Amino acid sequence: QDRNLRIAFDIPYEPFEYRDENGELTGFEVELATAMCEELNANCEFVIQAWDGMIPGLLARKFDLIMSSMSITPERAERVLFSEPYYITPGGWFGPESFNTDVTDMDAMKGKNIGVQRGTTMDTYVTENMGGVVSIKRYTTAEDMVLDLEGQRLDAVFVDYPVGEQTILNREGYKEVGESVKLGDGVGVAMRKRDTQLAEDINAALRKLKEDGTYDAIMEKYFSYDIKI
Amino acid sequence: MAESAPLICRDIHKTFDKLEVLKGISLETRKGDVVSLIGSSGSGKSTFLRCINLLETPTSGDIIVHGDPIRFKNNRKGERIPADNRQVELIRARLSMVFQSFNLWSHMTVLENIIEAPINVLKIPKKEAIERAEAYLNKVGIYERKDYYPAQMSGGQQQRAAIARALAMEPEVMLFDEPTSALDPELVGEVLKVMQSLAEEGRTMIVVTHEMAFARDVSTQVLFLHQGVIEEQGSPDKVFDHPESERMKQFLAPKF
Amino acid sequence: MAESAPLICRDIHKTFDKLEVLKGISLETRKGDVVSLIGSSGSGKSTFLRCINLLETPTSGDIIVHGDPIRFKNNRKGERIPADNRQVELIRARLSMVFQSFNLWSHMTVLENIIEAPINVLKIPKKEAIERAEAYLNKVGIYERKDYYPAQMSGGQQQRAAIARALAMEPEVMLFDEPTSALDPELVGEVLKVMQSLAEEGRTMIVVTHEMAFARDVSTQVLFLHQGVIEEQGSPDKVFDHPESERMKQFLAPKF
Amino acid sequence: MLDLKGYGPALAEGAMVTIELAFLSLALAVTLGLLGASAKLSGNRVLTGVATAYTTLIRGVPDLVMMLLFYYGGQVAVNALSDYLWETRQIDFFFQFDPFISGVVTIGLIFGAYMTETFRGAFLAVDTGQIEAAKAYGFSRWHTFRRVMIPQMLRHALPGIGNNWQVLLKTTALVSIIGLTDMVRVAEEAAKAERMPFHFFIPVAAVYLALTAGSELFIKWLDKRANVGVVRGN
Amino acid sequence: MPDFIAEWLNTNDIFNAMTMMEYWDGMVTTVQLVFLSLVIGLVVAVPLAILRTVRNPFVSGPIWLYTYLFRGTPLLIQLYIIYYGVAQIPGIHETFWWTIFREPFYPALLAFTLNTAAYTTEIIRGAIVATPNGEIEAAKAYGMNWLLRMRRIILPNAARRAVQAYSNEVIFMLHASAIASVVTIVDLTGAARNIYSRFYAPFEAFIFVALCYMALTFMLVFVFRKLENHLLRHQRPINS
Ligand SMILES: Nc1ncnc2c1ncn2[C@@H]1O[C@H](COP(=O)(O)OP(=O)(O)OP(=O)(O)O)[C@@H](O)[C@H]1O
Ligand SMILES: Nc1ncnc2c1ncn2[C@@H]1O[C@H](COP(=O)(O)OP(=O)(O)OP(=O)(O)O)[C@@H](O)[C@H]1O
Ligand SMILES: NC(=[NH2+])NCCC[C@H](N)C(=O)O
Ligand SMILES: [Mg+2]
Ligand SMILES: [Mg+2]
Repeated sequence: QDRNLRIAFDIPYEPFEYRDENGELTGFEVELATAMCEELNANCEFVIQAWDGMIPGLLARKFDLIMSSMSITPERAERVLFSEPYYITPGGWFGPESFNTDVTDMDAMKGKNIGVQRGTTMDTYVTENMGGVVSIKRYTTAEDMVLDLEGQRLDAVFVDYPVGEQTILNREGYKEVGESVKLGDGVGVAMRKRDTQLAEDINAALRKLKEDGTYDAIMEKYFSYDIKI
Repeated sequence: MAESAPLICRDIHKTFDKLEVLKGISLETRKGDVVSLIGSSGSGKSTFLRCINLLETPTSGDIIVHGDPIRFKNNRKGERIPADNRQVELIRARLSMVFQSFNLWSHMTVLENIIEAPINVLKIPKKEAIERAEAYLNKVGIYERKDYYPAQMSGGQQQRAAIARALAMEPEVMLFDEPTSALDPELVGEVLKVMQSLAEEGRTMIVVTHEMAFARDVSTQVLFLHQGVIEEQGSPDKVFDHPESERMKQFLAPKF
Repeated sequence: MAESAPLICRDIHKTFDKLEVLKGISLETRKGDVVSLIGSSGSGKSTFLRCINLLETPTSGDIIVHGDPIRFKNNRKGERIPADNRQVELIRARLSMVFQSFNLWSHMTVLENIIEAPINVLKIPKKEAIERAEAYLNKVGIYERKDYYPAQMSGGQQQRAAIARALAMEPEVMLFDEPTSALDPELVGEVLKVMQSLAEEGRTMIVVTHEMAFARDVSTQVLFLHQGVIEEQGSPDKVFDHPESERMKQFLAPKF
Repeated sequence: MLDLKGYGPALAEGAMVTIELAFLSLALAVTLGLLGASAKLSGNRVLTGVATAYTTLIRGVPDLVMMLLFYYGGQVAVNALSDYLWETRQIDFFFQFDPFISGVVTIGLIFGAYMTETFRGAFLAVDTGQIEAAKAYGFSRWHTFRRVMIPQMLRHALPGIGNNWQVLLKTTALVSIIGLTDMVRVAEEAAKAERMPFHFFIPVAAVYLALTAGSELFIKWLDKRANVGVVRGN
Repeated sequence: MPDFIAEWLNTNDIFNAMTMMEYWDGMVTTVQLVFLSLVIGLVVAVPLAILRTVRNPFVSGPIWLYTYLFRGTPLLIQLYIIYYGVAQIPGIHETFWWTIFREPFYPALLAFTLNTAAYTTEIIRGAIVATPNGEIEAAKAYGMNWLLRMRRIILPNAARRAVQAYSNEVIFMLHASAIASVVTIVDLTGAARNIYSRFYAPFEAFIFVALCYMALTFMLVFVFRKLENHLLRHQRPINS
């Protein structure tokens, strides 16, 4: 059968979805999505959508699936339907070498500028746990945030671990500055509530990819550790 | 005689808001009449002229153009308005007005100004309209200015262009509102001469003027308005040399 | 006599670009003189008046105000300019100009217009300036309008306010540029009467005018300008009744 | 030479998007402006009310908020309507707010409101004498409108249209925020990827300057043409 | 329809005490940002406008260039360049300036101020140039020097002509301030974006800020109408 699917990504979110030097859309999730579409026998179109408009955009039917590292949380599950999770990573703390504060010590953290991507689970976590303490800077894209970390406007950022690892740690002078935190129950494909049939098909496809080695092959291209769930 | 009268006004009243500006003005013209309207500022001269071609609607009274009475009706608010716009447009085409401030259309050249209404209102072929326009431009002596824009000409030239525009409608009656008061003294003479020659051709004209010399020498009838009422009316000899009303005598007394 | 002459102009020339507008105008006034400048449009009357108070700089010639000659120098471009701005400001304060188009300051009330220069230029205390202003407002008959803004008054009232503003400087000489030509005929008389009364008080005035009646009846000296040259000069009787120049005769010939 | 790190073509494409967006929005804005001005001057109470509500609402809300509201909120509204129609009458009605169309419509709507005021002012600025002269020669209303009002109004409107256009051109930069890949968006991505903000924003600023300078010349030329026969005092 | 509204009011979780606080803080930030940039911009613009009318091209030229650059490019780009640009100035992190420009508020304030000052300069210049020549000549004819003419005649006269255009500029600035949210400032729009991404409710969040902005706009319009009435009283006909 011929299924048309529009899949949304928020870029850049290296290594999950970003543009390579040639401007091609690539990354772990992009490749996984491509494989999944093949499996589903669907015509897929990739749509770029800013993170803060993801769920509204899905509900507004601007696209049909979100495969942009969206962690499964109860609040989101009220609005959208998730597939089974296809990877899991924690949120990680990153900052300059000179940052020597314990991120769990609220007194020490007082007044620090902490960057998060607006509307992510990291945002929710920091807002809930450190709300009145640190000064939270919310960014539309993860890139903006890294730029401000470099520009020394931020003391530390809290971001999906692999993203921090690949965009911050690979630069001079930065390090992990705190224990990673598990947020959500892994990352799943998000779709509209009514698309239950689609969800079943996607689950089947993902399961297949995980079993036949396709998933692992893609994962190894981007990660040196296991994120499979 | 009434049959061929180019313009008859009967008991025209005009009220703005509460203010009664015209309190019953009547006027009957014969072909070739030159009527001078004189009177002090605010006496209602312009308003009367504007009523004649319906730029203002008279509150009451009749206007009859060549035997054709203008029809009025009341609108929902109870104001009197012309009953038939088409009729008004036709009547206006027969009563050409020359404005004090000329009101030439500033985005058109002199020639374009003159042919606009003949072509689009009288539906005369363009070629003929141009010929006619050129003839009248010659008559008022500004033929060589025909491709100028109004703003590129002096006041006197503009005034003459405005007269040519009115003439090109070959109207039954020409209305002039202070045709010389916006001109500098040098130019007044020129324009008055053009008007005198029109009078000599037997054109019917109604002229609001402050030029007593003109009123006396050229007109066949003089109306002196004061506070919306005709205070004195008749031949220039009578009005100027044997005025009856106190007002008129005062008006004629030297100012300085 | 030369000692107390309020204003002497000697051989004033003025050239705009290539065009020589004034070709050597001289004028000597005594206290109480009323000089009428007449002449056709473009003859250079306004330019001469503007040269006197240096709104235009004469290309050559001298201006002496109450024995005090204005100093000039050449700027880098070789144009003649006043040597001392301070002197020009002082001179201007002694020669009040009344403009044809009034040029009242539109953001000030009449009273504010009148006290502005006395307070800020002559450095008179505010209280005194107000008293003085009110006296002159009374004189020109618009005292009750003192708190109006210019735009709220008629042309004649504005003109009288402009005269009061000039008077309040208690200038040695008053310069008038066609003080009545922007007014409607009714108002001309009023303004001319105010000027006549100033003349009777013995004020020195230089008046560009088209009102021959005024020039003849009020002035002590008449200058007839034609194409930048004085064609006729002298007492009104001489100029009007026994003109020598052809031009002057033609100018006086009736227009219509 | 200026090295755009391979982003040259993308920037050029972005510039095209900017220009297309600007022209389409302008066309919409002028149309709305003429309609709005006519409505306001019509003397009809309903029309005047609608036009006034339109201009007041638009002028009260920032462009960015309008854009976000329209792009996301508008879609939600369409969806709600769509669902409602489907559930109650089985009518299948739906359309997508594409970012480009949203951009054009929002910018067009916003500037339509400003154009309304421009045109209204311009119509009012036409000297009543000019209109009276037309009446006095027996012109019909339509003829007066077409031959006298419009050409004279344009004169007064042109400077205002020019201003609005210049502002509109710069407002298009906001569409990058609703995810349209205009010039600014490309520069933004490039700047972040290469971590060189000046490097990409300055050329983009230069393009805007060139566009505004070019349009200024064009507007001057138009203005000159529209004002044939007008002698300006100084 | 009423059912729909009632239901929506009950089920909405977007308008609660906490979000209201966020909106309020956002509003305060917006007002501060706009107010400060306008005041500073105006203070800078008056002398610039006067100098811009000076005939010497070495004086007026640079000012022309400044207004041309800042009026010719989008504020968004100016904001980006200033916000990201200052962080790139080598060594700035060690200076006192960094304590200021580290906070996004100040780069934004700088960008807004430079922008509005450019527009205001041109507005005031236009008004100065439009002063009726006759009124200036009258001032000269009464012996006023340049400074006195500028202070007593030209500027007060120009102010009246500029209010209309300036009130528009103020409203534009209020609107333009919405882009502050792209550099992490939580102004009104920033608050709306935070809340909307938290509750996935674009409609409610944006309608609500739209209303807030509208209220601010109307307040400004009201204030300027009063001001205009006061300044333009000299044009009012006397009604007696
Ligand atoms: N549209 C109007 N609304 C209200 N009052 C008006 C209107 N037009 C004229 N008037 C009043 O009607 C009166 C007569 O005005 P009109 O213009 O007819 O006088 P006029 O005799 O032409 O004077 P002038 O010689 O000054 O032109 C004046 O008092 C004027 O204020
Ligand atoms: N600033 C100027 N630049 C060039 N030519 C000028 C300037 N001012 C006046 N002229 C010319 O100088 C001549 C004399 O002008 P002026 O205004 O003095 O005449 P006038 O006698 O006052 O005329 P009117 O009675 O029309 O006011 C005219 O030809 C005019 O065109
Ligand atoms: N493409 C992205 N920007 N993804 C952000 C995801 C962040 C986080 N995993 C979340 O679900 O909230
Ligand atoms: Mg009149
Ligand atoms: Mg003159």
